[in-house]
Amino acid sequence: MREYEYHAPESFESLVNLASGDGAEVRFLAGGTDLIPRISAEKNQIPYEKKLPMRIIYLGTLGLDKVTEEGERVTIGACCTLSSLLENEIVKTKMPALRDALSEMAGVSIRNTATIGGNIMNASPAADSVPPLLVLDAVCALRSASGERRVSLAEYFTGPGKTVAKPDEVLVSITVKPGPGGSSFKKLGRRKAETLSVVNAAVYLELRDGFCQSARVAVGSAAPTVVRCVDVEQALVGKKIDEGVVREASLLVTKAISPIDDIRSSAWYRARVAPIMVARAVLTAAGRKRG
Amino acid sequence: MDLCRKEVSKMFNSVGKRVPRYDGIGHVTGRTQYVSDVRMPDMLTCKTLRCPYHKARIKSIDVSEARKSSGVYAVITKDNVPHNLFAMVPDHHVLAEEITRYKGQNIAAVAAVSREAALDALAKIKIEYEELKPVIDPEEAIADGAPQVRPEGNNHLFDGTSLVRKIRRGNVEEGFKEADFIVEGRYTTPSQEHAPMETCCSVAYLDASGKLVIHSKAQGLYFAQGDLANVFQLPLNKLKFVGGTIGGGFGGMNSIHTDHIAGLLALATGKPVRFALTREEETLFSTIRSPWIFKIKDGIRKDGVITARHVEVLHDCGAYTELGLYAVEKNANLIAGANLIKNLAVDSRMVYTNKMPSGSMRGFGVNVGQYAEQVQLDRLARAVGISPMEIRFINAFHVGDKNHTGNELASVSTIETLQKVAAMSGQKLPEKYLAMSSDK
Amino acid sequence: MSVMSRILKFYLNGNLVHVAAGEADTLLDVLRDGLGLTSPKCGCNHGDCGACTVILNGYSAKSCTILALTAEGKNVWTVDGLANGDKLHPVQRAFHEYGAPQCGYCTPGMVMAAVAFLNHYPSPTESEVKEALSGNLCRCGGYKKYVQAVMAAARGEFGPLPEGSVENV
Amino acid sequence: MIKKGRGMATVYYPTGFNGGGDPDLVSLRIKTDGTIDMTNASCEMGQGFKGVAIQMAAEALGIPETFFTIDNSNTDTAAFSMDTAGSRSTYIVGLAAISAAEDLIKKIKVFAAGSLGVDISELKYEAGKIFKASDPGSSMTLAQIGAASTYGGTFIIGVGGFLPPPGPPRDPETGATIPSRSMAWGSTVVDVEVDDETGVVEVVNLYDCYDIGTVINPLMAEGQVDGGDIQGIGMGLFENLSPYFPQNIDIYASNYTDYIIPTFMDIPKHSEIEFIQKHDPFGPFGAKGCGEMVTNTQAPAIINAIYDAVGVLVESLPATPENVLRLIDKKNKAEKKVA
Repeated sequence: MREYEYHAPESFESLVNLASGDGAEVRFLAGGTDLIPRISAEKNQIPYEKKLPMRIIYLGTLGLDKVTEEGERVTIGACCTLSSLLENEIVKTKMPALRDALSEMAGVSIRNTATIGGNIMNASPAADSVPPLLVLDAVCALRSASGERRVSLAEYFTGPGKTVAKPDEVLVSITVKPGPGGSSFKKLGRRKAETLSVVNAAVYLELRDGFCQSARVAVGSAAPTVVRCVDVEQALVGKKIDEGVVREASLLVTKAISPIDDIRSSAWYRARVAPIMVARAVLTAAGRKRG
Repeated sequence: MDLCRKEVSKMFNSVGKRVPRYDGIGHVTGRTQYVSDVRMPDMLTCKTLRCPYHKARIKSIDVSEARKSSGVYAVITKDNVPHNLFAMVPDHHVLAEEITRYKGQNIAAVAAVSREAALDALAKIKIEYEELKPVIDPEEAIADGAPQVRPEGNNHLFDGTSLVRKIRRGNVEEGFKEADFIVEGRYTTPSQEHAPMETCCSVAYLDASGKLVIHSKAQGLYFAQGDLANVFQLPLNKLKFVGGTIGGGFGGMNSIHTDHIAGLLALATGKPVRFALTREEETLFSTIRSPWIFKIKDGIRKDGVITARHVEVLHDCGAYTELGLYAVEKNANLIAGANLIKNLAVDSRMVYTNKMPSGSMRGFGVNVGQYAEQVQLDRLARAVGISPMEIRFINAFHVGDKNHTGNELASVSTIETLQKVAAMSGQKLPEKYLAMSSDK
Repeated sequence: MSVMSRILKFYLNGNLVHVAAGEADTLLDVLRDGLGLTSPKCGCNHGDCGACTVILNGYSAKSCTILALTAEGKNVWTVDGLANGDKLHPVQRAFHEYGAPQCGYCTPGMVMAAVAFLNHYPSPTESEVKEALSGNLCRCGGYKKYVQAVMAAARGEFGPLPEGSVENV
Repeated sequence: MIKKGRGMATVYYPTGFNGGGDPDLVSLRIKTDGTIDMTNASCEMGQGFKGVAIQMAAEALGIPETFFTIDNSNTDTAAFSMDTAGSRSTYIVGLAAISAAEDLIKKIKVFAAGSLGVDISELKYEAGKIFKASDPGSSMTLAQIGAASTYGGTFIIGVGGFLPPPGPPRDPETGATIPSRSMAWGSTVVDVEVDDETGVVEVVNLYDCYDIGTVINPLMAEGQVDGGDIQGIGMGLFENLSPYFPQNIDIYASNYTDYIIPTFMDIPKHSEIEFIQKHDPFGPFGAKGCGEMVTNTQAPAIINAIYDAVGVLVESLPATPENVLRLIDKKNKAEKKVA
């Protein structure tokens, strides 16, 4: 049976030493709503292979749970719980796409525990917080012994469960630029609550006199990572936004996605409904005025 | 029995009262004790080795290292089971014999001081499999040359001789001739899990008198006791089942999932043994509502009267009979629905495939058929151009009618429930239907 | 094989407890196996069903998703701490009188989710109740009566809801 | 676009084991204070068996339910029960309880006749009291009976059983048999909303009318129907362990994340339940079985409602968004061809 060790460092200095690994698999623990059930499942499996000890490093004692606003930018601490963000005035008023996504994630008790950083670091293609952050041009701050580096969320994911973060790098915050436009999030799950996305979509749109000035579109659960849909964006920019234009542009989402069959849906269905979720998200965003 | 003849509900004192749940205070205070809450001093934990293939031959199995593993009190295989067959139709192996027939079938079980020790021991069992070609699709399984699930063949023989369970009433061919429309449909239902909130769990121990006591999630304590007395080869006065309060059953706990193995390990070790399924085991390996395929061919007259019905049923029973046969029998009786059909033929088949066995699940054998039948009924209504309400009134049973197996119906109320549900949902019924009654 | 464990200290239903906890134990493991409580139930051990719901520092949490050692110094309430002797919490009374629990296995978790919710939102709408409890599964299907019961408790049909945070219940 | 549709289903369901022959026993032991221990080993799994069994015994003895405790906890002390399945418990345990109550009254009469020095034929039992018909002052309460009998060395235990008459062996040619003497009946109407772009189906209204004979406890019966509705919706819309069966059996749900059952949010916005209490001539106080039938109408009613909404027939359960959308696409394609 595998060994586990737990640490709750109270400063980054002590965290950095622990994170170096030395013969252990390092896992950072934020809310734990994904990691802990995974560990529990592992503890019920027959240990045919010998695994390295798991070093669990708790991030909850580092004060990473603040939301701060600086000029046009909002920085969200990686350990903010989904519930705290849902209640946050800045999120509520300036990031409707993120607010909508948070409100449809899991259920209240999980949202009380789960963190935004955890949702990102899981790197699930179905992570609901990612498409809204992606269209809000989020930048992730990673910290390690060698200091802090910033990586655009657009370049953050390398595959299902995989990110550019090195094993000893901690995601400490996410910075977004809410911008003057409207944003929205649409989710298609398998039931109306407590469901993982079959397909989701987030949109950020700037309009002037009904004409699209700028558009950012992201789709989740339809490719190995959440993807930006550049073709859809280009087809929207410069156009007067009406239902026909949106529907037509949304069909281009298929150029960006590469869905698979799994227990939650078939590739066919994901490809079939992705344009619809995009179109709905665009139309909702177009109807939203920031403020 | 005069007491049950009271006709007017007003005469009742207790009957008809909204009495809150007898055990409700226990539920809301968390004091109700379920089997999964039972803990005994010095209790061992059981974990089992399950077959990773849909079908395989166990070429060799060596548990000697596992027995020596730290914290282990017992490791058992088929050789340690006094009588290795159980279930309502006792054809299911407690621990697999040479051939395993479904993924997740139990092969060996360990009782150890902790979950970790039990799992470590399971990892030390040396087992050599020869993977065999399984058959998963029931329609493939009934075809000639299909891989054999069981030595006696894939088809269940009813009354020992017949491939089909037949229901016959009137003359179907004549009935089809009488019809203005012939309507056919094919319907399928999937595997469903009972998904009770409490997973299956047993705690077994020997009491001071040497009696084997099993805390069980069984829906029928005596039923399980009788079944397992045979497995353990114990007289009933040496075997006690404790339970009666469970976290959901829905039919799933009519099959034994943990009691047998926990009991065997308690006998082997003399210590209390707890065997609880994880949610994953419960979902993947316990009995299920197994798949069904229905083909219905109906004849209907312009006036909406169903003149003939022919139903072909195929039940995918999984690898062992468990409660599949019972489901087929019950399904056959009721597949023609709550309609008086004078000319009827039902041909039901049951086939074995390499999947987990068919258990009972709420609506057992019947609601799958009623889905097919009720959807077909609307199809008939559309063919004739009458409403879904009308077709149900026109073909309804009345008091004194015999149903499709010749069962005389004493208390009937299709018509009354239709009238009421129409009123509830704001549908106005024509006068002639409002005037109808189940009492002819 | 060495399973490390430490002494975890936290407040359980208002009382400070010391208990040995494995480095990878969940709060549910510690409540049930370490402290012998049986009211938090294990339905899935996967964060899906809510049978293990407790109130952690004032908010509902699924104890199977909480690493036990992270609860150091925190306040944990289970249904055991809710009733005052024979005097049930209004939510408990409402559940009982409205016939909401059936097999009862989801009930302790449901009670805690509902109590935490009403502490934060004492006058909810029906749809808010449904949303708040949607992470708690009930296979017997008592959802409708659970909603009715929470609404009744919120209306004060079973007496006023205790004032203040859960810590003062 | 959201399309609305309405569908219905009508079913009937037998009470008890298929073909009968499934006995149960009940024992009623009178204690020294007149309260009564009832035993029967049926399982309480949320259906409300314990309280309902007590209500029927209380009715049969004419005393309040608060007089009773019930033990169903083990095979050493609780009277025999065949199983808790087949919608049988209310019906068969109820009939056994009535029979046990009659036995108890008979034994109370024998004891009271001796105690009161009255001929047994002159005694009447009513509502927890035994008395001389011509002289009601000459009487004993259950408490007096319990104390006097126990301390006098006589134990009064009423025992009764019920065996649903076994049906004749099935005729192999016609299949004729008697599955059950008592049948319950029901109809359901549902209103759905179908999103014809995604195939998502929502059950909006649900109206159930069931005849389960005399309703012994409406609170418990409603609970059964509520649960039946939810499980029926699950069966109709969500539940499938292996969505790619039989082509691929290895993509398989293994937990509640992937095996989707309805949540609070999936219950109908509006639902109503009505019971028609048609007296069953064989059942206890006219009751029939309830537990299983109430989950049989919803799935077909939903499928029929989907047809009404968007004109497609779901021939393979469940009606997942994907299944519904595939059918809508197929229909649109066929219609385009025709046009």
